[in-house]
Amino acid sequence: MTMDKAIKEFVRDGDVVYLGGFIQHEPYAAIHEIIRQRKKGLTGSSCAGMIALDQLIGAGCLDRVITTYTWNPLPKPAHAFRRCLEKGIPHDVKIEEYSILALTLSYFAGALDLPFVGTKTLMGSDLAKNSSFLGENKLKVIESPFNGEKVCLIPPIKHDIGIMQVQRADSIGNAQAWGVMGDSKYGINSCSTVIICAEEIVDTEVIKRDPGRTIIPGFKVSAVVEEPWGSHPSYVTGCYDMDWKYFSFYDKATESLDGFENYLKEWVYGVKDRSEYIKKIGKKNLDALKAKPWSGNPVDYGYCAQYQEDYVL
Amino acid sequence: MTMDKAIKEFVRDGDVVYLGGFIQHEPYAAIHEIIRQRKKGLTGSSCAGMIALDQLIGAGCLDRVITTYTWNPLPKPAHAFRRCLEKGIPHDVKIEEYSILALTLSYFAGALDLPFVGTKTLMGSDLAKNSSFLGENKLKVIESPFNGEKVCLIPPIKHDIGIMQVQRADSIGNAQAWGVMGDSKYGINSCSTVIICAEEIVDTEVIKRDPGRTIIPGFKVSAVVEEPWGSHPSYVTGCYDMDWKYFSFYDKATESLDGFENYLKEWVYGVKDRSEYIKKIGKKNLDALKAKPWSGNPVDYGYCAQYQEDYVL
Amino acid sequence: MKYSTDYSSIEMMIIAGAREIENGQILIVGTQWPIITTLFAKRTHAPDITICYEGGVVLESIPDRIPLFTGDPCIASNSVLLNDSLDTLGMILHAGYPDIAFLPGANVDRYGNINTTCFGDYSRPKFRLGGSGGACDFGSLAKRVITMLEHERQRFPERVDFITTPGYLNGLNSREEAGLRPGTGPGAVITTLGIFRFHEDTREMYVDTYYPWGSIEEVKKGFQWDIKVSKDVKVADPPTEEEIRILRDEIDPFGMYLKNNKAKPISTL
Amino acid sequence: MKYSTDYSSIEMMIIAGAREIENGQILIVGTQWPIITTLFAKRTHAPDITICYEGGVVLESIPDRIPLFTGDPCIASNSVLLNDSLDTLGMILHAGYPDIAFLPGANVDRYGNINTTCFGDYSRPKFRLGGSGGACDFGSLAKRVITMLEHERQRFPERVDFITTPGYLNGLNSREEAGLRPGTGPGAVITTLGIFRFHEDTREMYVDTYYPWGSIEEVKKGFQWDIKVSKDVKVADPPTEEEIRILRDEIDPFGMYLKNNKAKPISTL
Repeated sequence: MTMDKAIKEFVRDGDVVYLGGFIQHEPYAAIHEIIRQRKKGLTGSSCAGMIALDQLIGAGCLDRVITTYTWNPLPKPAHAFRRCLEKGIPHDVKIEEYSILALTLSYFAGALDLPFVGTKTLMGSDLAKNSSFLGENKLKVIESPFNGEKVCLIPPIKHDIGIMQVQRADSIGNAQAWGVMGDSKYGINSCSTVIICAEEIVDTEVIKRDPGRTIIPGFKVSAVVEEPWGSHPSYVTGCYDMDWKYFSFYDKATESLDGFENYLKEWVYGVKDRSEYIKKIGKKNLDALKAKPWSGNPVDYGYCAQYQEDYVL
Repeated sequence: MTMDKAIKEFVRDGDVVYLGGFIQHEPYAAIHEIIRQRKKGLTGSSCAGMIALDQLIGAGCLDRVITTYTWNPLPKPAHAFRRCLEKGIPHDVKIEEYSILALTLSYFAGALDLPFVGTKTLMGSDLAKNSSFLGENKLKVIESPFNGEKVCLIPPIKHDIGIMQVQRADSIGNAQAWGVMGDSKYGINSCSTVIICAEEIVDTEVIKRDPGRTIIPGFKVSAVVEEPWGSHPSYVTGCYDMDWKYFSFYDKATESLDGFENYLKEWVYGVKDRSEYIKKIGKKNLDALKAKPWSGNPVDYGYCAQYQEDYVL
Repeated sequence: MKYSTDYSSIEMMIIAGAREIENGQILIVGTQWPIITTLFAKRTHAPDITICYEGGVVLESIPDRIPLFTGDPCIASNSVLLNDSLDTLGMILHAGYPDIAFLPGANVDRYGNINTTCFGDYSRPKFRLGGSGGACDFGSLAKRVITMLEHERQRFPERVDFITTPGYLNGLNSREEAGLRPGTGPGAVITTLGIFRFHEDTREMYVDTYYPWGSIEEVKKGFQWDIKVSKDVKVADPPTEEEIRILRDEIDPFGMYLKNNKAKPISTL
Repeated sequence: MKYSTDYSSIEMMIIAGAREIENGQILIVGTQWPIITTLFAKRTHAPDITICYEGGVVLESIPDRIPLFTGDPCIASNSVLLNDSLDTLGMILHAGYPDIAFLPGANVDRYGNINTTCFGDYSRPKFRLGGSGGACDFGSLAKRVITMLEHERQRFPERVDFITTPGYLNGLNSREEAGLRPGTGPGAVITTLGIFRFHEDTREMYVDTYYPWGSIEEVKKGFQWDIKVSKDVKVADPPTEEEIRILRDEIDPFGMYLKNNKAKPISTL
């Protein structure tokens, strides 16, 4: 499926959208398409990304944010995020903040549809004391019925739609990813509808040669989009590195509101799709980011295949 | 380390022992050594094994059992397990039973040291109503403070020692396993002390070529024992299949109490170590069980390695 | 399409089970009869079903040989996802994806509760069985549980000695009152005598369908209580010759599941 | 062994941080100064430490190039475990394994509470920072938290505007009363002026050590409250020439962490 069609068909105004990827695997190609299609009123949920939420906030697509951290990785501020929270530009968004472990446990609870998970993190922090749109449903601190000690209950966050970049997927959506996975496996499994953006669409036989690598089964996936370089300017292990120059450019370009608008005009609205964006980055720059191979000994899933005459019911 | 030394040094009478492996990866070599060393008063915890608990119960090593299922896979009864629970032979053991998901969540809670995990499984079952040595600490059904619905709280089970067979490990204990993993990753990470039995000890460089495959980091592991065929008569994906003939033999051999004692005499007490056991199985039988290769495309963990001049703090 | 006249009651049960499956469904599948039933469905009218097993297995194709149990080594090289129990029992079953959960059963009672734990008193049983495995999770969580077992009267007590796998407990709303989710629970029990379903209010099992060679009287004798009979009770179509051929020659060519049952053709029942 | 006379206050901070580490320890490590500090320790006196990062990374060796942050692509091909955050923040940190958690900090207060969220009112901040990431988990769960940051007076208010990462909250037993585990919490704050620890009863930060070129008066001026000074206050040993060489030439040869700080040698402070 094309990205254009996948976003049009599956992302509806007002949806709670999980943005997968823990720095790597962030779906920037999909995010730009969401901005191009001027989606509105979304809740963006991203555990530990970089400028994904920044761009969606600045473009006015989000009304609510769920996150643990939003910053340019340089480390420089995410300017649109700052402008929004400090000054309400382009409009106020409500923010619900967690620690990485707490939010990952929330995604975990969402992926399994558990009522909640009890944890010892987060208590004492002002992250636990402050809640916005989730209100009383953000968390509860109770006394353990086992031993009376205080326990922080983290309920699931339900996502209408999840989007994530992966190294490879087959055409029915069985998706394989590796590297720094962070919250991604649980996050992407907590979504009612899933769009998988893959560096490469492979035959199901490739998936079946290493089924332990599959992070989500195909039947949970509604669309598979082949989108090489889809995580640029972030990275995908074994494919390409972070583009620090681009982050540096983004930092300077978006420091002012005008600059941010011009960035969108040039790099998002001004390109038709990801292939134009990639062309704009340029072959020389991309070549410099390409990963050098570091591949492992393949593991073996074999069995002996003989007829087992001693097994008869 | 040798198995003899590992069991002597790390398994103490009275310990709560996690037996890893979900059918495959069961540590039969270690179990036989525990029996040979006549360990006593152990609590055996195994989510979904086959005759591991049966042998330990019959040999008198266990006082308590935590499990979801114990049976010969043929499917024939695990005779020592039956004799014990029906007739108290060789002595009564207390049993604490769960479903696979509930026990896996308990191991998960143990691996993270969470106070508990809330779930919708198990309620209504007599597994939830009956408790033995864990008493009130087996589980609690409470009303959710979020929405009032009934929730089953599963607290962690803490294991003094965990033992599991894996495909490969390095000498400092970084262990890699693949296949039907069941509860094993969480179970083995819930143990204070860990013995890893590996089909093969590999260089750390092999581990580093596919670090996503590591199920437990070396610093949690106290001993690594190289023990090829260590899961026989069960199987290890990519290494060897189940030995159905042996299970059939075990079924017939252990149906009577005398038969069980004779089995131990011949196959456990009667052999010095695993290599003698393996010799006793015989090369022809082993050859027939060897897995035929089915290896995957190796995945790539590469990065571009260039100096990133735009990153200066 | 020609109906077979040479099939066993086990084969009828398998085919009746397979007919419950619609193409494209997500199934979570227990060991024994459920394995062969779901693979047969995948080979015939439901090629796009997804088959999940409790140890962390998702299959989209039929393994090279029929799995001997749900952790059979032959599964590894045929699955599209192979990992932890939390992947299937957690992120698929607890998350509510399966359309049907297929279970074997040792004992099933009036409200569809299943016992695979023990006969007699739990603390000192007369006969101790293996235990739950994942069965209790299937029964606790799945939208529609189908249990498959050979029909012998002693397997159908009015009340099981031990509820390993919750059905409708004591009927009416007792399942929901115990904390289990509304919209879950037993959908059918399929045996070598017929298909039994559950009344939507009382949640009591009733005779829905019996097999071509059978009778209502014979079916009723298979239960230790006076089981109700649907006023629209049906007679199942026999398997076709082609279905029996596929089942015997393609799904279980070595007779690992069927060898002991081929000896009892329907003509002799 | 010869002491260096040409090092920066940042380099002193890094080396002071590294001295807190004993060989063989398990560390969970945040971004920025903690990265270079722990790799330096591993390269020098503590080769057998294990370094864990929040995204799911366990390192037993020094990467080919210094990671630019804890998710740097260069980590993947050097780790011995690489997977989920639940592997490190869960099965390592929440499980209680790390001997030390190393954190960067924007603001630190009298009781070691850290703010990396915002200055001013949370609902409409004057300056909005990135947020917690895993920092709150480090601070909530670790046995001994060490925070490293450049010492500027505005970074050390008596009370932070927002507690992103809990230290000892309001001192005394308030941390335990909030539900955090006994035996966890801040162990030291290490800055470009000195090393600050916490009183075991009041849990208030005090001056433990200052650096060779400094003075107690200068250190005290770095805080917005009247910080107490240990009666056994110590002066740190300077780095050795060999330590500075390793730090500059082997750990950070391209000056990614140190380039901007080499310009301020200690002789000019």
